[in-house]
Amino acid sequence: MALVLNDDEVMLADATRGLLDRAAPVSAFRALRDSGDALRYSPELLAALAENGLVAPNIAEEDGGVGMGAAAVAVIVEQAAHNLAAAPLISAAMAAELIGWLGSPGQREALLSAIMTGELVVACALEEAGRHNPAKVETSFDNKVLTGRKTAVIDGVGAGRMLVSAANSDRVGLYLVDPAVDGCIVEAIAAVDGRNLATVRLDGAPAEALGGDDADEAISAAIDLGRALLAAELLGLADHAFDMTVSYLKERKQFDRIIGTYQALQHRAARLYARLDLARSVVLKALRALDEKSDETSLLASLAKCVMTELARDVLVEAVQMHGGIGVTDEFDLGLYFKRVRVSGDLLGDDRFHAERLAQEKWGL
Amino acid sequence: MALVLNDDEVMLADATRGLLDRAAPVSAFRALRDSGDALRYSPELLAALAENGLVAPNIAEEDGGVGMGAAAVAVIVEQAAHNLAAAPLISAAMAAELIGWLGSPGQREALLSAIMTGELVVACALEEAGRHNPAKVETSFDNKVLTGRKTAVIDGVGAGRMLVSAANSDRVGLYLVDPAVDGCIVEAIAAVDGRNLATVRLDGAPAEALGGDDADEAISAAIDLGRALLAAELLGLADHAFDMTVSYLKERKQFDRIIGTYQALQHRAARLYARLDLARSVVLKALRALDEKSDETSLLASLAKCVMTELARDVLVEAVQMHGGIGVTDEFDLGLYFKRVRVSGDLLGDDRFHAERLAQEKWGL
Amino acid sequence: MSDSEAFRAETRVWLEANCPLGARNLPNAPENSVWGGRNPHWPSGDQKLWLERMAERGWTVPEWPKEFGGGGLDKHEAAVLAQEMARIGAHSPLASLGIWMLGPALLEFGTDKQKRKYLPDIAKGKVRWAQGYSEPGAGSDLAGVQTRGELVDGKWVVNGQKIWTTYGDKCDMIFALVRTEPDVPKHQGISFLLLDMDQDGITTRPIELINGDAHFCETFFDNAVTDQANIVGERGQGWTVAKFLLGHERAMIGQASGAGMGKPLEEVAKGTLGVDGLRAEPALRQEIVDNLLGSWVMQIAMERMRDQARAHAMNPHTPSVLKLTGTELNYARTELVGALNGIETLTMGDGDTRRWLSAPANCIAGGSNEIQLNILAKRALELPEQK
Amino acid sequence: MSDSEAFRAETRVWLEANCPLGARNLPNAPENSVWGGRNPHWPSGDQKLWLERMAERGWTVPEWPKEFGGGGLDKHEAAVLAQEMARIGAHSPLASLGIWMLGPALLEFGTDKQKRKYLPDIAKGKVRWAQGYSEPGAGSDLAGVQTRGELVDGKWVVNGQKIWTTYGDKCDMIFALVRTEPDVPKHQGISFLLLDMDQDGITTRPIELINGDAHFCETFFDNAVTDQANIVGERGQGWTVAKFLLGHERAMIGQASGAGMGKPLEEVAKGTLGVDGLRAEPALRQEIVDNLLGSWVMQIAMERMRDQARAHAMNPHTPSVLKLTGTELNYARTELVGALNGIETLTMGDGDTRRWLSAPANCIAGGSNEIQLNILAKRALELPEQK
Repeated sequence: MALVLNDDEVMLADATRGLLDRAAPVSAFRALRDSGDALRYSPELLAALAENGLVAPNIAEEDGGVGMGAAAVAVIVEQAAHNLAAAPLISAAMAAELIGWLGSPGQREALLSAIMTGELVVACALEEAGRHNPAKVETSFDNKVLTGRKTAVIDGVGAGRMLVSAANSDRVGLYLVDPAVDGCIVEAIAAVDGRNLATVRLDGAPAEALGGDDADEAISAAIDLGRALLAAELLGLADHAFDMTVSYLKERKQFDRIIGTYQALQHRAARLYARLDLARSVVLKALRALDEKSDETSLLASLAKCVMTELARDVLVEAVQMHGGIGVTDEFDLGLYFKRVRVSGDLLGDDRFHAERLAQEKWGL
Repeated sequence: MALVLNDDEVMLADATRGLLDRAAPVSAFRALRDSGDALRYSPELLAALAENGLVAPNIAEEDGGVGMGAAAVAVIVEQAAHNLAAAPLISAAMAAELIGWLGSPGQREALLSAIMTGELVVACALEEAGRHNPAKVETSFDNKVLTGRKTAVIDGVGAGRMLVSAANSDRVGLYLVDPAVDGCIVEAIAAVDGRNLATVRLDGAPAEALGGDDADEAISAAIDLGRALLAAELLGLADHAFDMTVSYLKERKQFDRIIGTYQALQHRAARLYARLDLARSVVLKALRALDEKSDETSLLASLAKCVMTELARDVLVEAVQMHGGIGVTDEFDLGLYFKRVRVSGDLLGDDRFHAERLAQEKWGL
Repeated sequence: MSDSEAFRAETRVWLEANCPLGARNLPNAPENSVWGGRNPHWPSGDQKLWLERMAERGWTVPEWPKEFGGGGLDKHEAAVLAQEMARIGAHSPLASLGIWMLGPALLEFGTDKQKRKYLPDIAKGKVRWAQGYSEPGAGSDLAGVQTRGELVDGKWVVNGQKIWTTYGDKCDMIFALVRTEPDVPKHQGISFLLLDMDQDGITTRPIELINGDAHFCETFFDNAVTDQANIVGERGQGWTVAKFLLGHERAMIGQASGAGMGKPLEEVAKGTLGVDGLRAEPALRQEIVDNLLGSWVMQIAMERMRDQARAHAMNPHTPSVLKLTGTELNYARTELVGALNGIETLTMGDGDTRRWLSAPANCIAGGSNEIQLNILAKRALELPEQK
Repeated sequence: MSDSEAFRAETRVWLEANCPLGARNLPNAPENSVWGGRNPHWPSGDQKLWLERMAERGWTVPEWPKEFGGGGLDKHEAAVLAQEMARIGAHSPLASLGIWMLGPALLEFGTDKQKRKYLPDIAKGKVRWAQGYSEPGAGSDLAGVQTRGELVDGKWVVNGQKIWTTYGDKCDMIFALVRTEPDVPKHQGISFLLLDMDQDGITTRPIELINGDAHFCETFFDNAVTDQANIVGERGQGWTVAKFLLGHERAMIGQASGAGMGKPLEEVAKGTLGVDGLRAEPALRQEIVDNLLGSWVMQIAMERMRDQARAHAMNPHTPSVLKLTGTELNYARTELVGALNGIETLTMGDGDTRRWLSAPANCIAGGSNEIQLNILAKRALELPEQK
């Protein structure tokens, strides 16, 4: 498909934006954060999104879903990022991908529609290293129980089910666990950005397999999807912070001049604009590749995550710098984006991780 | 010693500058380049410099020299860089270092005063890889003859003698060869910057040893000296190009405005000024370390070469860009500096080489 | 079989039969370019034949109307043709500022008479055109045109000087910005004139560049003349035509720089240091990886630009973005190639070294990168200017 | 034994005997700072004792004259003292804007009476001073002071608002820029006043920052008063004093940022990924190496600055260079530490994370880095300003 949003996607973006502007302004996220609520997302918002078909629209039609693709999910995630909307969207899409790929008819029926309606949050516990390293799977599945420790589990706190990658002999499988069982301890990581993130200790937790004992391909696909969605999230965050900054440059006066007239700031802003323009192509390219199941999908997802992590970081550093003192105060919203960009950037591999992956796998260096 | 030029050094710089402005303006270098002269430096200029004690002033007093240190040589080299003065100064200082360290009394007597008077040019043939790699010594010394190929030999064309590093069993020694002998073929590398640079093919060339068969330490010291001197050369080149650029910014008009009033250009120039200010400390620190025989000398020489290679490259790219079209024409002098900076930067290791050396040897990474 | 499939099949057959082997798989290097003109230089007989055959079909300019020497193809067919040419490694039959610059301007702003007179010769490579925009000392201030044109007895009489005229000494005609109305604000007094260079009133002097090339010239106008009819657009409206062309030029430089010349960087790295040697130099390797990342991004952005053009949804600022990014990436790439090749190739005789020395000019030409940043700040971000 | 050697020996003995173990080898962290003041908070009894003993000798401010509570040491002795303190890991006895900022200003511009009145209490840590420079909305335009001071019956009556008052809610007194001559050009109408904060006319409100700290305050002046004599320098000459202090502040921020806080970056790398783990991530490793290179350069530049100061050959622009470079390097370092530590430490409770979130403020405070670039362009390069 062309690297241009089609009419359906544009409509989806507008509809999502409309809903979120009503139901989830940034002030709602701030209030939730300040409340100290453990869930860190809003069940009401999740329900509202689900009602509009905006949760895991990648669930296939034969599973009762909307059957849209990664690009559609990304449109929603990108809009949610603008508002810092507190809803478990990425975890839902990744879980849907895994269950759709590996689940038995019974598992698909039990889980997918509940995800889609927002009744059930299923978190994906695929990481074991504080710094992303998908090769590390030391958690084991043996005698029908899981033993190990998972980390950086998105929306892990309060999740109804978890999908855990684990080694079974020398293969990696995916296992469904109910966090309420004995032997599964979920602890919140109090992430700076107010996101729901958890570690999971598995100490003989009973679990059932999803699919056979070789889930590598499905897990990789889910990670590719997650990376592309996080890239879309970062694009939304960076766009938002950049727009705030450009507006500020047009308003703020220093030394009796609108600071946007200072050419040094103009050129720095223009360079960010240029990078955002380029990055937008890359994110869309990765999403189209996912939906078309191109051979380069995984590398393109890495490219998107790589480019957006670095760019969003640079945009936010520049945004804070150009705002001056107000930019580092907590009461100003920019800091919320600054923190969110950091965590989204680190999840599923930062720019450094992906640059090296591409060096080896794309260019053979 | 303090990281401030002392009075003697300031006087030396002034005297050198005075001599060079009379005897070796940039136009003299340009004329020499255009003449296609194979030597690529001016014997008259060399004689004039020698007459003023400016060639290899690092030769010890007991060897009949001036007994000044690396810092003094660097002061001269830096001034020569401003004018692109065509004289074999770095090769002379490196050769003096090697001969002073390893030479027998007879060798010292035969060679050092001739270097100092400019009668004899001794080139150091220490490299074998097109991209700097001091570990590569495949040239062998066996049965009193040398066999192998050396490259990037500074002032190798027309040199009266050469100092060649070569493996003797499993050790590395230094050997003196007369390029006029059979079995020694010197070929010019037509380096873009008009510098005298050569490859040397050794095909059973008779040679005599300098010192024993373990010259590693002396060779390392000479390379450290060479790196620090090249850093000083790069500093002179970068300073000169930067000053040209700042002057141009104050003169040139575009859109009815002096372009130096454009804040984007001001900030870019200010950043270069800041980096030049910092780099000046680093170059001087390396030179002081050489003269004080500090334990960190070799690492500091790498730091100086690393910082100056990157900075001089950036200064010249910015200088050309800020000059616009005129900056890429051959008749304008800036291009001469652009090319010289490239070759000086690559000789004895560019920034990338030294950054990695420091990563491993300074920080253990 | 759809129309498109039929067109592809037919094109494939024709190309196989008509593209001589000597016009295939040639390195993308200056010595292999065919520029045509009144005194053409042919790199090879095969390339001459190839131009003649392509020109015959109008395929040197596939999307121009047939009546003006073009192929009359639609965008989709043109894309198929490009793909099929790439498939067999067919070299571009004709390099031409007439095709890239003047042609689009004439199609947009020219009179029917002008189109008939000039476009077919451009398409066939019979006349080689130069561009006369920049003037000495004017630099980025393109609209500060000082070259004067006066209408005397039905002819334009032109006096002044242009600079950076690409291959000015080898061209037959020149399109030039000339100040014809001296008394109005500077953007409103410029006309876009066409002049024959084969006259005493026009002389050229090559400028030697730091890369050793002398492709650019100074061009002097000393009572040069051209017929009153040889004006494109209205009198005093030349800046409109110029701006239109600058957009084209920008996108061209960006894309050309982005696509790069010579071997792909990763191949150079493997062929010089090798994978293990490169891993022993992580700082160099990282710069190479960053450059490859940037080039891949550029390539995807160009793909999107083509898709947007097809969907009539171009971001009008993308050409500036590509120009800025492509030229900077290209410079970095040429510098890295030099670092990989090592010091023995840092000579004027080395193609990679010459490419490195040519690269800075791309950051300056076609609207310097500072001008692109100004354009983005003003037009894309709508940041205010200081009063 | 030279005088210098004797001084070193004597100092070493005294420090060994008098620096309590609880004041040695403390991490360089906010919770270990002693700020003194009228209501002091003591991190430990040992640190209280340490301050008292150092203050007794005048060694909290070793180079100030003895008559004002200083140690009366010359530069060389002060350097020896610093080296000997570093040798045993002695913590700085007193953190104080009085020492760093107001003291130097009083020594340069104060009357003898002011020096006697204020300096000894600063040296002993008895009075804690705040700085009242910035105002809401003024940002970089420090001279755009709106806070007004009027002389009424022998007292200055001050009204207005300051912002970014470091620890404003914990300080006893404040030195503030106040507009006392409203009708002259902006740089000429400012006075430098000293006010007691323990009065109804002054209130403070902490500002919470993105790193969770609330060290900075807004400070409100509502008919706050101070004696007519509490002006430093002439009336209307406060900008001269302020500029003098800005130089100090700049160098301080640059050096503090350059020196960094927490564990050295290479140690963090070895302690987290380890050498092999880091080599498997060359892009991250390269950024770390670049940062280490930059820090080493900064360290050498600071050494040179000290040498230049001793030789009375300071480059007056170096403080701006260090401020600019040090704060940017520091930000990059804190970001890299976070990347190494991994996602589980990206919490407000983590010291490294808080340092990362504090780092952007250093690029803004003390004259933003843009202001430093403006200063370098104008003063070091003498580039013209647009008319």
